[in-house]
Amino acid sequence: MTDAALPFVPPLDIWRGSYLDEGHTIASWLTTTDHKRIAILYALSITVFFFIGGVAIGLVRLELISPTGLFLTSDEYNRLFTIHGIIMVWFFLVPSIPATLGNFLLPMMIGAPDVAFPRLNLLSWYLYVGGAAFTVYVLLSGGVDTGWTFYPPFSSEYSHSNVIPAAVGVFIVGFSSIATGVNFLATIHMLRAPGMTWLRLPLFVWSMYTVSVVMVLATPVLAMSLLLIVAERFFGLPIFDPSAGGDPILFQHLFWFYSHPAVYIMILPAMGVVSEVFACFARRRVFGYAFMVFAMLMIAVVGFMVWGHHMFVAGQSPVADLIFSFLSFIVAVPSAIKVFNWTATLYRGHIGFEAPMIYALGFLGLFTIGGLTGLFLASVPIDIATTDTYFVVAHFHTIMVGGTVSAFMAGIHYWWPKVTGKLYNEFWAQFAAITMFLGFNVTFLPQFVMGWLGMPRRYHYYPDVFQIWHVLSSGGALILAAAYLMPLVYLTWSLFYGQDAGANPWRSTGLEWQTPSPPPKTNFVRPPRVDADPYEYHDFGRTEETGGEARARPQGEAT
Amino acid sequence: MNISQFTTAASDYAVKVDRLFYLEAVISGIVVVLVTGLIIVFFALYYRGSSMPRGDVPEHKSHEIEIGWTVATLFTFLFLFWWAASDQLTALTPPKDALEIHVVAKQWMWRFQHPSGAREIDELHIPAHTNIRLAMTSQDVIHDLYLPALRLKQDILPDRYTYEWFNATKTGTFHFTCAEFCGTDHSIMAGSLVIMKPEDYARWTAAQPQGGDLAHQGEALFRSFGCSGCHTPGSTVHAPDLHGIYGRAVQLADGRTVTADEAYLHDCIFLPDKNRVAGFPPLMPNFSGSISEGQAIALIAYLKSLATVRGTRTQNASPEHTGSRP
Amino acid sequence: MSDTAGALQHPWPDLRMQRAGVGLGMWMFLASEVLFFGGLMVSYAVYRSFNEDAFRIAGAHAQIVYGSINTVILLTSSFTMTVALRAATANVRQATLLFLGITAALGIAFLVCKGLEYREDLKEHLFPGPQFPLSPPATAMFWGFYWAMTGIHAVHLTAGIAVVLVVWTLFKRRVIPVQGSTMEGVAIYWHFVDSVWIVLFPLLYLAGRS
Amino acid sequence: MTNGRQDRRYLWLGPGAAWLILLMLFAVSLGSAYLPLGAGNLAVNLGIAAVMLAVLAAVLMDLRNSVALVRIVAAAGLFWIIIMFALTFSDFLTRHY
Repeated sequence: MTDAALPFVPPLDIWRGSYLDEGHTIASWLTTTDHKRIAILYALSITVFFFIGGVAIGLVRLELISPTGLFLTSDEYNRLFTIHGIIMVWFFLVPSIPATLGNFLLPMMIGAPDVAFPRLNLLSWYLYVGGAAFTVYVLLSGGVDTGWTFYPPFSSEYSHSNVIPAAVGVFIVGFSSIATGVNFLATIHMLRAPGMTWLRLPLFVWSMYTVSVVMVLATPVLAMSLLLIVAERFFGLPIFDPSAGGDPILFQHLFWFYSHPAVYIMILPAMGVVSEVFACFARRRVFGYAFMVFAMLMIAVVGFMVWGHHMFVAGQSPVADLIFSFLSFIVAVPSAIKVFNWTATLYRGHIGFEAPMIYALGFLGLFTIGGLTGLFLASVPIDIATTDTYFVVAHFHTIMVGGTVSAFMAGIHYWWPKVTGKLYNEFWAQFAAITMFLGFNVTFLPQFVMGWLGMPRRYHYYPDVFQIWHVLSSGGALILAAAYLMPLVYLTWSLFYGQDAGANPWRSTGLEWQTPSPPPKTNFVRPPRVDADPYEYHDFGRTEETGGEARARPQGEAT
Repeated sequence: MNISQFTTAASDYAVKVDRLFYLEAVISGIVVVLVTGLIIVFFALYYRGSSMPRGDVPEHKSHEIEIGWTVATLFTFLFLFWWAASDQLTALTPPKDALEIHVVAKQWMWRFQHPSGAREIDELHIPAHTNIRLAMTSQDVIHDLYLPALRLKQDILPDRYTYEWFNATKTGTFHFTCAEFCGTDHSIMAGSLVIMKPEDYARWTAAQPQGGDLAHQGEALFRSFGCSGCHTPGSTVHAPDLHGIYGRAVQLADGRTVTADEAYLHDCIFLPDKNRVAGFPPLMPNFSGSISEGQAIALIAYLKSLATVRGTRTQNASPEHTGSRP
Repeated sequence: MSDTAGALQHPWPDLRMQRAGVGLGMWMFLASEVLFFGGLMVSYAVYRSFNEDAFRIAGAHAQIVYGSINTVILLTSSFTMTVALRAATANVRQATLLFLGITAALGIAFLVCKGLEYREDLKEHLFPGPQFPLSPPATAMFWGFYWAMTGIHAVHLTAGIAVVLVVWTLFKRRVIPVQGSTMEGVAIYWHFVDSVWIVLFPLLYLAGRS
Repeated sequence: MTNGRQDRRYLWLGPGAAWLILLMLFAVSLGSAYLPLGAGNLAVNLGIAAVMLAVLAAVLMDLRNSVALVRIVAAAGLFWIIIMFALTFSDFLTRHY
């Protein structure tokens, strides 16, 4: 990393301090409308929720070491996996990348001073943290035992737990998603810098665009389905009550109309992040940019048409099974294309082994495994055999958690110098990245096996023939826990003792790197102007081929 | 417990599912090897500082590559869909001559009723090489009867019938369990599936305490609940005659025509106003709460026996009752 | 001129774009709302298609008079809201305040009317429960939808009235200029609440009239 | 404001016409509901409601003068609700096969 290769050195005379210097009181943080600070508020709060959800599943995995349980009653066990599901899905995975990296980077990547509606942005954080904290309080004080799916009539009539307040909390958090989605869409449409045409948008911005569409159009249906559960449970309105002619399966349709696209809410941003990382660390233009954009749009739209594959055994009609099975195979095509494109991006690159790249490769591996097992589950006969077993558990964890968290970590490490202005310890970061990939596979590959063998999910007690697989999986969870804790330590350490990063330590071409680190409040000192496509890493290095190092051409000029 | 209680493929259908599973596993394996291999090769050749030449890939070439693997992927997936769908479709229609066993699930136990009248709890005996059809309903929340050895799973809903059918080919004792989360003791709502040779099954049936077969139990209930007071041809109350009702098309008051299957008859007992028959006043009392699911099964079995034994004769005896009036 | 300068918010470069942006954002929110009510509509449609008769019987008990009055009130309020928006865009302050006030008053009139109607409904025990007078059972489902749909609509309308009153006060005290982007968002939202009612009215009040 | 009067008329003329049309359509809808058309009642009522929505959106919400983007957003809501109805009913209408 030589200074000569830096495309831009920020002139010190116009340096007016970063967004971090805009106020040091807690009040200045809680009333901020700066998208960068709101991103940090989100990052801190989702970290807290992540670890609460993590402790819950840690206890579950510990309990599952023995087929007859160690220390929990069945009711406690059911509450614990519900806590884990609700927190991880709605309070961690859904907001994870969009609300933190998206909030921080989206305006910078398109050359805007802020998101379109800064106050709405702050409101959305308050909705999120209020709703989530309320729900977590409910989950920890009395608990909910319905699983995160809230299926009636169990949730509406039979459960003796705090279904109503939990549903209300999730409902509120939903509006935070919608607000973020609307904000991002308006920002991308209205506030792009001069020259930032649609086909010059970095893929991360495209991923934020598509994910916002999904958030805005899917989340309200979840809100409605939860509202109807509350209407039935609290007011006694017989909406899903079979004895009045209601149909519990209708709830499942509404619920999955949101909850399947929710998987894409989690994975689309991850795709955006790794596209940036692959391009930067392979010093190469993303292979098939236009196809990548098109694939994401396809996923966002067709992703709405596949929800019924969660219901092959639910009592849905066989005709609908076929339709949803077909559409599920179709939606897998763009995902496969993306995997091939990322791989091809490496071709003829100058590949580096920095931590973000290792995390991104981890994403690629887990996404491939998760995606391929998705094909199994799209096939009706295999789905009938494996749904509601650990095969499904392993499938969706690999793709939603393995994929999203790996990409989230890749993004955090990649943009850490930009956000904080500091460099972390590379060795520990690489070590944590490799540990995380191994931990994931040790945790979930045994679950694939035992699921196919016939181990049902949400089981407190289980037939002892599966014990070996559960023990293996719990061991993997331990490795995974260590891999999650490590970044917490070395990233915090870097805040105090890390080297200064400089504006663009990775010599990236992205617009967000053409401004000081950490960026000033208005993101850029002068309004930026864009005059190049994204990822022009290679072209300007062609003359230096024998020298090995390529020089990049920044996407725009700004300070 | 032995793992073979789960993994044995105990029917031809199960063998087919396994075959599809392994086919997809092989295809997935190829993809994983391909992607991993390419990544390793690219890393080996193009790590930063290596001396490989690195020209541009021409635009048209990269387009051809894109289109190539898009189409290849699409066709692979369509092939898999075709395979999976044809497996599903051949397994769809239950055979007409199936031995029908009724299943009632409730928190947290299973009850089975054989056509012979034999009842069991958390244990299901069935003959091998026989078409078996399970007609299932729940008394409370959604359950799911999961038969791992048969690779079958089906949710069981309250106030509705769902079905599973199979033809087991292997004898032995296998595991079955609940696969849809149903509350506190969900994980111990399990039992044994005993697949026997047909002659053993006959012997087992004969050894069960005899309470008359289901249809006869149903006939007794039909009288004791007072159904016969209205639903017999000579009754003064204007109610549909039920002879030959099962499997017939019924004209409803709101203009719809439905087939009188289990689900319909079940609704007629518990939700009499939901599907009122054309030409009859809404007089039928609501029996939900006073008739259990188990009793309903017996009643329906009785009505079905009317259909097969006396159906034609009744229709001939009262020709004005055919058509819109069952 | 200085009046409108205060209307420009960070991070917008000019007022025209800001107004377009607020309108766009509001339309996106409405697309979201469409799906929100869509969940309710699809449930209603599914059940109605299987319980034609019951919905007819149950629908005959809806208070058509109150429903009709309310429809007229809401349609009128949409008209006054549009006039208020046009007045605001043309910077005719008095007319803006007047028509915005009328709009809020009509909204409140709707809620009062709705309250009276609810009282009648409750008097007839039309809230599903042990005393519910109608049969077959699916009639209770129709009334479940009645309460859920009108209730959620009323919440939306209440929010609308609250926003209109706040905006009216801000205009009155000249905290924000009428010509800014605020009216754009408020008006679109108000019309949406009206649109929802236009769909609910035939589903709830006109079922079972013939 | 030199020709203020014309301005004022512009404020209410278009919306006023739309308002009258809406009231008229509402009256037709209400009246038709009492005709014994069977299943046709619902179709007529919903058809009129659709026309009312169109008038409201085009004139009162000024969709006819808005940029393409806003129309696309409005259409997106509609498109997605069609997905929802179509695929949900793909289950419910084929339960008996």
